[in-house]
Amino acid sequence: MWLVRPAQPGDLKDILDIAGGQGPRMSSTLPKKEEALSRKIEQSARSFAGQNGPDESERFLFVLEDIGTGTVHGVSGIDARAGNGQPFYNYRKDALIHASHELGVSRRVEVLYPSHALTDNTLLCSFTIKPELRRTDAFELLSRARMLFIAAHRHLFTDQTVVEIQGVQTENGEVPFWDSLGRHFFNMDFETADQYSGMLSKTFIAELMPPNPIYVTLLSQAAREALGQPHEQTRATFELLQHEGFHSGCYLDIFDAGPVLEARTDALKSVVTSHPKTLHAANTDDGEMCLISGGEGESFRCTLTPLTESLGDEIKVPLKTWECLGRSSGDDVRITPL
Amino acid sequence: MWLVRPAQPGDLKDILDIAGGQGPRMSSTLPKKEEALSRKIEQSARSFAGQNGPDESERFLFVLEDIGTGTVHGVSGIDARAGNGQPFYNYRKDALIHASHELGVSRRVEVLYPSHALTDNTLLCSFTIKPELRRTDAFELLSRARMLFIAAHRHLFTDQTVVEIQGVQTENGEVPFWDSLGRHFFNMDFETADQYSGMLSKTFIAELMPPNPIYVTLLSQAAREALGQPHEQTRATFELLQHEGFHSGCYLDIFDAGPVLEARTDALKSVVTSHPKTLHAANTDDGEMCLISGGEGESFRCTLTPLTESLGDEIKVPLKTWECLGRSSGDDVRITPL
Amino acid sequence: MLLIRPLQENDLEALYAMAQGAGKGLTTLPADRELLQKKINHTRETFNQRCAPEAGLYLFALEDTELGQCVGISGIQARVGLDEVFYNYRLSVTVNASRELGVHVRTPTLHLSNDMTDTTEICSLLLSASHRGGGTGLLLSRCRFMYLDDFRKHFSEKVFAEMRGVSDGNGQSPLWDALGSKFFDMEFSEADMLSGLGNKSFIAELMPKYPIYLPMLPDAARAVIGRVHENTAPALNMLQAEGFNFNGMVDIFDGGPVVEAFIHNIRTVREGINRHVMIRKKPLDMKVPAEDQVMISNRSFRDFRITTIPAECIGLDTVSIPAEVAEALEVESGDRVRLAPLKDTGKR
Amino acid sequence: MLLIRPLQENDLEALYAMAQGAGKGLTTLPADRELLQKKINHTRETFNQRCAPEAGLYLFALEDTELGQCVGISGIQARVGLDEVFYNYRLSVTVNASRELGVHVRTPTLHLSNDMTDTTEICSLLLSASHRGGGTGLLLSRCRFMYLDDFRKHFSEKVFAEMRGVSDGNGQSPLWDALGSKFFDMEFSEADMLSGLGNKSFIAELMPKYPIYLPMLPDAARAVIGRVHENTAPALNMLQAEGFNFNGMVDIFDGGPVVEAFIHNIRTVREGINRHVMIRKKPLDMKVPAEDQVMISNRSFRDFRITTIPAECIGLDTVSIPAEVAEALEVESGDRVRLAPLKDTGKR
Repeated sequence: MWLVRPAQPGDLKDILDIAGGQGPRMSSTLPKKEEALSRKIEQSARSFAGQNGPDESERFLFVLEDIGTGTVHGVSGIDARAGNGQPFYNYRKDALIHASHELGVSRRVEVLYPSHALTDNTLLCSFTIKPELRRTDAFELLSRARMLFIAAHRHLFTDQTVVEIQGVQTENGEVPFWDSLGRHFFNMDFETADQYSGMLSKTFIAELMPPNPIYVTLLSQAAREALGQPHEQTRATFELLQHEGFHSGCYLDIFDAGPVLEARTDALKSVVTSHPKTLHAANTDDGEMCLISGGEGESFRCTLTPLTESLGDEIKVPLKTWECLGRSSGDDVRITPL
Repeated sequence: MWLVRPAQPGDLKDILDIAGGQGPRMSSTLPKKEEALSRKIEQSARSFAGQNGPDESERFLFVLEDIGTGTVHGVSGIDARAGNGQPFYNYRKDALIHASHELGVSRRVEVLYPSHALTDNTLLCSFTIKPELRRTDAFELLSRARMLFIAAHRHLFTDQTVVEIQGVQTENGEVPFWDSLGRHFFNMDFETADQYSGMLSKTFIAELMPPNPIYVTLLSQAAREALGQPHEQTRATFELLQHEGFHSGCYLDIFDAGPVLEARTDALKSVVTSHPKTLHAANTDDGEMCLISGGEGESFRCTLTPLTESLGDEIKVPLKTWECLGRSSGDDVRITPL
Repeated sequence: MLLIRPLQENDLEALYAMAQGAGKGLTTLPADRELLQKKINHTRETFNQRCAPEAGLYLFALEDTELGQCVGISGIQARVGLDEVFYNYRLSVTVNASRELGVHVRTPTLHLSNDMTDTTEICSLLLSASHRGGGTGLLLSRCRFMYLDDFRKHFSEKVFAEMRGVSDGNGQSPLWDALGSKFFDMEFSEADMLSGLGNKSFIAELMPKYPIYLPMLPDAARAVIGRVHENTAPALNMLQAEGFNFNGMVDIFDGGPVVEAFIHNIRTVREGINRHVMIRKKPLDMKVPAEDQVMISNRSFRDFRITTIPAECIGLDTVSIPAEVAEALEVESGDRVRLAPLKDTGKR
Repeated sequence: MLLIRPLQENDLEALYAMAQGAGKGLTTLPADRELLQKKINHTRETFNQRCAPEAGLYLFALEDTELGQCVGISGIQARVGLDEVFYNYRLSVTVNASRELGVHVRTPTLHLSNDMTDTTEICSLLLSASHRGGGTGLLLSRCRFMYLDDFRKHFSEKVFAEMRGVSDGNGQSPLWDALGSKFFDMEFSEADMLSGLGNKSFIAELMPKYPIYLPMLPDAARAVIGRVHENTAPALNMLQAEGFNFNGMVDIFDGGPVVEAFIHNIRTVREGINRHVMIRKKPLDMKVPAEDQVMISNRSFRDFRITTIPAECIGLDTVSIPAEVAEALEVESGDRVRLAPLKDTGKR
């Protein structure tokens, strides 16, 4: 049985194992270094406990646990404020019309503007799962548990939620957008820049990023084709998030030009459909499979359950679901269909 | 009784009278010169008749007629494509975060980017009404008749509809935003620039507008305060459009920094609520006052009517409404509550 | 005798023939009679002081007095960018560095610039193929510096020249292919011609306004920025010898460099000397090598004349010239003339 | 005797005292012992050739040999912008024109620029109040040009100096108030100090990157762009007399101008002459007016020395100097020295 719960110091080794098995892109929000990861778990623990420092923003890290074995099979996160007090960098793709009335020509000129407009929006991040679990219900549980957490702690989050999707990278690790733009200015390979981005303050981006807008037409063809395109391995994530109500707008990742998805927090499918219900016992294991969550802050839990009966504000689910959530009869829970 | 119908060559004098009685801002889409206005009415007539030239975009001009006297009391318009084949200029207000990690400072720096992003969106324009009719039903009729026209000819228009609202101007005609920015580059007063904008190709804007983004903090205080603020005389229009579903986003007029309102065309209140109905006769004049429109292209008419009865897809309205619309029993009409 | 004098009405046909022979490179003198006539009119108004000095166009003809025909032309535009907007790219450097990461990157960057506005340009040099060699090109080019020197108040302190950039045999420019063509829906030759005709509003309309980072352009384009066309290399060498230096500006279309100099630093100006005319009776061998020739000017604003004479004519206070030279220069015994070496003497 | 020599370890206290007396204007020499010690160390490494020539900092002390104490300092930074990013504003012009409307507007515009990167800067001039006047300031400043001349390969072709901009008695800068303060959450003096300490990443982080159109700034701010502080006017005059010109760059904080010159065009360099040393026995009146003094350098990279002697010492091939001058310069009879006038002779 799968459980999503707040990450704990004891998860460090499991998470490192998972992070190490992933492509480079994940590193930008989930450090691969033990010390950095350890600090991140501690900050998450403070966030769940509501004990953040005065200048420290809330950053939540969840793990997917197989409660049979007690091992962790995936990680996901929420930053309450993208940028965490520093600018959150994106490119904003816009177009100018260059037209000459006299010559009768008109041309659409696409421009990438450096933008911090998404700074301070709630950011879904750090999603990492063991490859064999892609396209399973556990995958959906790990991702959407965050939406249920947001629904239950709506006051901690902003009206707009965003998520960065990994952009195009070839099989031999080349990132066409980076090779055509960032490489010239950062003088390092994509993986290095991406790691710095996860580990360091954003000062180096302010220092190294080209300060002026970029004309798309001057990018390489491969880079142009990669603008706003998700990496094919993120297809499942991409579709799941679209189903949640996220859509890709005009914002792109500054390193790989992957799309930044946006949604109104209150319009997220899991938030809209997960009204609080009172928990009751079911006698059978039958019923439609649902996501169910309960508990606040550090006692937040989310799992998959058959929903035996739902009547008004009351629901009946099997007892093992109670145990998994650590809830008992009469407690408030949230439930949303898979 | 009030009727909104396509403008005709014979309306020229009445329209000139109305346009002459208005503040300068109106001139940018409704010329005050007889010849320019005459050309505009002709283009509108071609648009209503579906006889546009190959490179000519559709521009519709409506008039508000008192059918008792046959005189025109107001004008409103729709450009099917903002810019009409040329760039449609706006400023896009965005913010950059200038932050120094080491110094522990962070500052939100607002920037106005030249933008053509709204080019080719459907544009509501040229709204002008005799002052004594403000805040009457005729005012609402003249404005919203356009939405009914859009509903009845949806294929002619784009998915996004925008409208420019006049910005802040002092009683003695000064425009703080212009004085702080545009004046330095265009070397002319606001009224002159505004008139050129209505009369000439947009080449002069490409030639004279400052080519780089503008830092808001360097504008005068009065100009900063005027950003995105509607002129107080446009309050009624502003509220009516907000009620229709328009909202102000990040786009501003390049001359006076008035807000540009945006809406999804399919979400406009008049479009959503005005399903086609079959026309039948009512015996009484009783009923809720509604907007009703009928006819296509050049025979489009819109007026106010009591709605005596509405049953399924059929409605009953008084005969004088039929006459006003030029419709008869069994014809399709659209109706929407005031 | 080869004589420099202001361009005249009757030079039109000779000018047209030269423009035809020059091909497409020379956009300021297109083979178009109407346009050339306009240039002549403008020049006549300038020399006759019927237009503001700043608006002046000073075109000089090189006349072969034996043929009685104009065989070359060169010019000075008193100020650029008054009527229209004058564009260049400024080749600049953007430095991004992070001490924390030990990264320090310099990115050459092109910034759209109007900074040459209001500056004097030397332009429109064209010499018939039949008269090339033997220092004639030097005379045609350097006569302008003697004029600039004598009438400095009509010109800016600095003067500049735009040098033709690199293009291949078919007139294709690598910079245009990589940059201009992405923004202008036309051929290089068309853009160049439109721009040469003074119709520059299309540049304001179509040109990218934000800086261009050079690493984003292909090697072939980067390689030609600030480089001259091989046919223009001699002209560049000549100007460099006069003290002109690349000023960091390049042509927006083909990347050709702009070179500039303060008038007071130009070699011909620095080495100029004044003498009184003496008409000599003694016979003189006019046919000396270019090294031994000096330019002699009559210092007249309206009826400016320059020719070359052997340096041996120069005395302590006077210069003794044959009667026919005095006649050609429209000077008499006792008039003050100005002299400067035709070729670089190597003294700097 | 007043002697120029490389800065030494034991100059720290004298340097500190001078920096304290100079107040806040001189950001490259703050009154901070630790920092000054670093500068001395860097200088020692430079003269002893233990660092790359491009990374060199050449600080010269003016020693009053009677006091046995350093009473002034001046310097050369071999290249700027290698460690950190070097920022200026380039004062440029944006021209917008519409022929259709007959409008032609020139807008002065500030562009953030790193174009001085990799150029040699003359800097850090500081003279004790007790020793001002009588040409001592000239010696302290111009000694650098003799060094640049002799060791050109270590420096860039052009050298520049940043001139202090306008500020009022309280150290308030009109440009900072109108521009910098809108972007930096600090006082001018703090920003200036941070920048002087070489900590420039805050500039990359906080500085506006897009051009600033000057008409949007108040008159008081526009008026000081490219202008020097009144206390700096004499220094500017001196550099202009040497052939330095405003190059269009200004300080990003206070708008003070940058002046530059090609080394080969600097007056002291142009007028320099070489002579062989002869030790004179004849008595010599060393106290002549500044007009009649010449600088004499020993041309040593490591142990560079300059002092002044009367011009009358100069012979055709030799210069005859008193034994104590030779000793101070560490030269012997027959050694080659270089000489240049201390004051502008008016010949240009």
